[in-house]
Amino acid sequence: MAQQALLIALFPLVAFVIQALFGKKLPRHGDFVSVLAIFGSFVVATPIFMKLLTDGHVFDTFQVTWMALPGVEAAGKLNSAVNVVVGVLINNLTAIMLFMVTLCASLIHLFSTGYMHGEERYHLFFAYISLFSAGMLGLVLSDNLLTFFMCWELMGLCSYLLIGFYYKKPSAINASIKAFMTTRVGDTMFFLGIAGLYYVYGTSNFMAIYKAIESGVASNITIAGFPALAFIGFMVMMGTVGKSAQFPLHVWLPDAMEGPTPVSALIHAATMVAAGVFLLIRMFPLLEASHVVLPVVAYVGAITAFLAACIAIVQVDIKKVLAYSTISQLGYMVMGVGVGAFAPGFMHLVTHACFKACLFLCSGSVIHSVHTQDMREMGGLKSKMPITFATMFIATLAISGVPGFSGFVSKDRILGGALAYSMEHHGHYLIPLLGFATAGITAFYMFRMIYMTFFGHARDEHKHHHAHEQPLTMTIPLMILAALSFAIVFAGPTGIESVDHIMPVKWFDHALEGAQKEMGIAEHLSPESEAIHHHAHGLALMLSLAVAGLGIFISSITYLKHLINAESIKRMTGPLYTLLWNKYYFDELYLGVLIQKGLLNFNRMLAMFDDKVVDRIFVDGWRDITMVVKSVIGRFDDVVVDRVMVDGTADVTAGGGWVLRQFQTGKVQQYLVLTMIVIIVALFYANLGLK
Amino acid sequence: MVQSAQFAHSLEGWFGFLPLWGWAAISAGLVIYMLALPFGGLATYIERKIAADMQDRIGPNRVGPIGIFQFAADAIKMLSKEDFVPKGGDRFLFNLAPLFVVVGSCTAFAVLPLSKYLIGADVNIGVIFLLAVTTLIAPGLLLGSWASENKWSLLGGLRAASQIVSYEIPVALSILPVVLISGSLQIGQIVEQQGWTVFGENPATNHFWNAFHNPFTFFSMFLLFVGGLAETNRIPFDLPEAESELVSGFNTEFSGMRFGLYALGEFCDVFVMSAMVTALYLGGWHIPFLDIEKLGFALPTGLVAFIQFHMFMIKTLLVVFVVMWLRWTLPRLRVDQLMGMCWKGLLPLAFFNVLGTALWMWVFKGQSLMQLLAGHG
Amino acid sequence: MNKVLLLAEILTVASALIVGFHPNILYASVFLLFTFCGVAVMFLFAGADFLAGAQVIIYVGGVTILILFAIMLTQWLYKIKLADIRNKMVVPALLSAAVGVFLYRALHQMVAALPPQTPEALEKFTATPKTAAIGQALLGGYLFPFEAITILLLGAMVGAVWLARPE
Amino acid sequence: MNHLMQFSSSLQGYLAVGAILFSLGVFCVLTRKNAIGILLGIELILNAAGINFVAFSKFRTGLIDGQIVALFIMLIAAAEAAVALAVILRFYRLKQTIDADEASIMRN
Repeated sequence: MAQQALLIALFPLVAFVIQALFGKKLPRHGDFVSVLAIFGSFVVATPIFMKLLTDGHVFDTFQVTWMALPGVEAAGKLNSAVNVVVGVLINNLTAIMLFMVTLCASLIHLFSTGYMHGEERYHLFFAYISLFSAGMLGLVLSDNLLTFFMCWELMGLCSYLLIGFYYKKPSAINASIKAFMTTRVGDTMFFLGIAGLYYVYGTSNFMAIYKAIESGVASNITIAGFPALAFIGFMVMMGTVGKSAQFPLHVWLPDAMEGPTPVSALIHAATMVAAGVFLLIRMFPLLEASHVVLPVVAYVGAITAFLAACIAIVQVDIKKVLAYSTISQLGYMVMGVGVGAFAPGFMHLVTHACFKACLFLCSGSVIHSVHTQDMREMGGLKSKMPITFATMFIATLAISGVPGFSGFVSKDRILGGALAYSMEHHGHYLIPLLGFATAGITAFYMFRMIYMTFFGHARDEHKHHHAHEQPLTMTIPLMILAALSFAIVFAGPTGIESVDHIMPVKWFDHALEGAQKEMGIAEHLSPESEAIHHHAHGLALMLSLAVAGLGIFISSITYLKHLINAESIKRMTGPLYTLLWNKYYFDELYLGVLIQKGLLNFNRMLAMFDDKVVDRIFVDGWRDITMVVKSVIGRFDDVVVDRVMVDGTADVTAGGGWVLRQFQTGKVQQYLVLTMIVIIVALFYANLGLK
Repeated sequence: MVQSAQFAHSLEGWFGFLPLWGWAAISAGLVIYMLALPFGGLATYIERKIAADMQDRIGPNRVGPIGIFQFAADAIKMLSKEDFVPKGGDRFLFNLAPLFVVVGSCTAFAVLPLSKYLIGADVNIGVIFLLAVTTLIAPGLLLGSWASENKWSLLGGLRAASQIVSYEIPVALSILPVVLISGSLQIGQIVEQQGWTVFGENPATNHFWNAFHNPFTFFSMFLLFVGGLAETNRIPFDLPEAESELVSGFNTEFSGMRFGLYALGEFCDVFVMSAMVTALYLGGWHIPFLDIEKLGFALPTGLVAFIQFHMFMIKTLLVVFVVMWLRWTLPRLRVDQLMGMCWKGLLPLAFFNVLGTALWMWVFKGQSLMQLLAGHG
Repeated sequence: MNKVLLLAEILTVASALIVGFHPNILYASVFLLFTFCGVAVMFLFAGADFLAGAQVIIYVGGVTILILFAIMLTQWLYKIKLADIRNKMVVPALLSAAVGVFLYRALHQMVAALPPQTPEALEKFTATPKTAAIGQALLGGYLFPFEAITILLLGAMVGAVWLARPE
Repeated sequence: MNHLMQFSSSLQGYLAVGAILFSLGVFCVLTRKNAIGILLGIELILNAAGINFVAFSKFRTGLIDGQIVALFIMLIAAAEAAVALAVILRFYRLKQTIDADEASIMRN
């Protein structure tokens, strides 16, 4: 199974090669190659997922030795093998991820054939997203951090290429560079983390790491004075922070919306940014074992969720709203992992991928239709684009946490976990507080978006007039993704556990339980914490319903009924609004303070060192020494080599040549005469000798 | 198995009671008068008759019944002409040159297998001997043309020599498949191996005619034929004596008996070439599918030789007929076309055939198509 | 004890003398042809049957024709003198005669160092066909020289074509 | 006469013919002004060498190696003739003569 699973990643890779080399020459610029490839991946991934559904459990690995490294000695002495072994790991998480990613990617590929139709560099677009799909699927399939990291970087590259896809727009280029450089910070740290892992365990294989952590090996090793596990955990978390756009490295994701909308949907909502969370989930045992990292993760997630949600309120660009909501939701997932709500976190990853992809594609549909991203120029599109409206509305309900939709299930569980965490560890009240606040704000700004886009009167008559529903290739993906946004897919008809006892859907929970068992983090709750959890979940249900309802209500009276004037609130909260509008001045902080004040000065210092010390002393000094040596050697060369040896040789040769030239008459026969005389003499002596 | 060296030694044995030149003269005379001269003479008559038929004329019909003695009349006319050497020409070479041609083509008769029992000398390098002695023709044409002190002659001679030298390569390469198959250069043995009888057993070495040994030899036969045609300066390769350009080419200045020798040499060469095709590819003296020595009753050896001789002659004359037929069918080539055809057409094809035959020999363990069909081995 | 061989040797030497002394280069090359033929017969009696055939094909059919071509191309078309032998012939004659004599004497004395073959062995050697043996030797022990010579021939052919090409 | 015949079919006879051909070849090369004439002499020399090889092959070693060397000599002679004649034609085009003494641009 694991070997066949390799095909899943190989199909898009082959499609990439074909597209990159021959795409332009193929009919339709070869889009069908990419689409067929990703559908092929989907077809291969489906049986694995089906096996999970029927058996409740899948597990398979397949490994090859990539290279044999001499002398790698693990500090923890767990694995003294020096071979770098890479391979494929198929377990419950992988199966779900593979299915989700291939499904989303297939639908988005299909959507793209309509959305990108007629674009310049159409074939390259498909080449890039094929390569991206290969990277993402390879990452999911990896059974070790090394190939995981390689795929991770591959995705980063594709993200960079695709954000800058409209390379004629300066903003797109800047955004792509910003995204690449920002994630680089996290990636570097992540790589340090992998190096640390090799140092400690001598392996990066997930299963080996789980086993090692379970057996408690290397829990007291330190790296540079820090406990090794904490160091590694923190570095891995930084990788996530970069990739999943968490505070404080979240600044690149909104700008990444410069890319084509399908890219935003696929890479910057559904898959790549979720890869960071997936990393956290894969490394969860290590984070847990390090004790100190998980709370940090939880705080980072909570703060990110809240800050991003707040910014989303004031955004007027439909994609920016979705971008901030993505950051916010990612924050939820990270927070979920941080508070130990591992399963809900992963569940939110999957549900979010579906509804966020749907939202982005819907926004793409809208943008494609009205040719603007500014919500202030939209409005009243409900009748013009019924399918888009319906699907987007369903997805919005899901993200807002309305019962009966997928988002509610996962978010409610995360919030419940957060609440339980704070109740168990007294003092961490900020985490659930921020979580619930974010839930309310999310509902608010999502409905604000819906109202501004689809309801009310048309603010721009011209654009409204031209708006139209999109072709089937674009709407079918929307409908499928919207269908996946219902709670029944993951948990039950409503998503509320007490209600769903009547008609439970348990495959996801079972799968996650299996996965937790494999990773050695199966929960064995004590009776009192069981009680706390039960209590917390009940409370969380009430609270989340309440805040979601509140958010929707406020949004409705403000933007649907216009009972409250949004402008007056804006004026009322002047400084706060400005702060939010400027995204807490993060960009200015990074650019103005960190880079210009810090990094640039440091760079100048280095340049000065280079100029004054390296150039003056080393380079110029060497030059002076060389000059002295040169003059000595030059004299030697002139007198001894040139005069005596070279000229002398020439004179000798010329003299010899003069002597020999006397025989050089140019007459063949004379040469032969000489030859014959020599032969006669030789034969004469030969005759003498023979006698 | 008559070894070449033994042949030479046996010659010495014969020279016991006559001076060497006497035997040489007698044997040469015998060959020429018994075979070459009648053939050469008759060939001119036949050629004229065939030409007449093809052009819807009657042709020679005055001398003898249906003009059959025309060639004799021609010969008498030729012999009675003045022996003329052009002014400024080189008398010695002018006299010598026709002899080269006659010697070259007539010596080849020595190894032609007229029948199993009628072969001048079945030397073990027969094929090479055949190729070697016919090379004497080229210097003959070249020297004769030079000695004529005539520009047309010289151009014709140069053309003839370059043509012969060039086409010798495809010809030799077209013979090579046969050598590959039979594993011998001895013509008698090569012919012997082409026997095939439907009555009774066939020895494992015997396969049907080499032309039908495998597809490559089939094409090889045509290559040999075309190459031979060019070597004998026949139409469509008669550039050396192209009337419209060179008057009559290398033999422009020759008259009388010397011209007769040239003509004789040419016709003998055609016969030798046809006989070569017959012996190497068309089964020589074998009657197709019949071995007259294995009929169940013994025939006198003389009768066998007689029948085989006629079989050989029928085949050879059929090939000769094709040569004459082509003369009135095909237009003449240009010089560049001629050379291009040799180096760019025949030569690669000949190589292809050699390789193909080698491949066939390797794949089918030397069995011929006929043996495979008959299910031998 | 063979008249034919004696005749061939006489032919060889006589025509070689003409090659050496005849002032007309065309005659010299015609008699060179006879020398080649005589040498071929000598080969035949030395048991080199294949070599004799090759000698005729290569020298008569190839080299002589080439030489005649060259003579005619340069001397007929461009009226170059045919008779161009030098006047000073004493020194070359002495020199070459000395070389011949010394060479023969040296070889003659070397012969004594090698054991002679019995008459039966000589007879058998002469009677044995050599073609198959030469072929096997060329593709066996002499494979490398054989391949080298094929490359040499190819190079010579290409070089000759290149040299003689029109401007 | 009988003596001559015996000599002719012995090794010495072959060697004698070879030596005569060799010295005649040298003489030819030395006396001809014409480049083609020199080529004729060279062919004679090569033939002399071939005769010696073949003679030793029969009368002394009884192996065919001498014949193979003679064959190689033949092939080399053919290659040499082709190249030499091409050079001669080229030289003729350059100098309008084939006098070997004229080929002395590089003298001194």
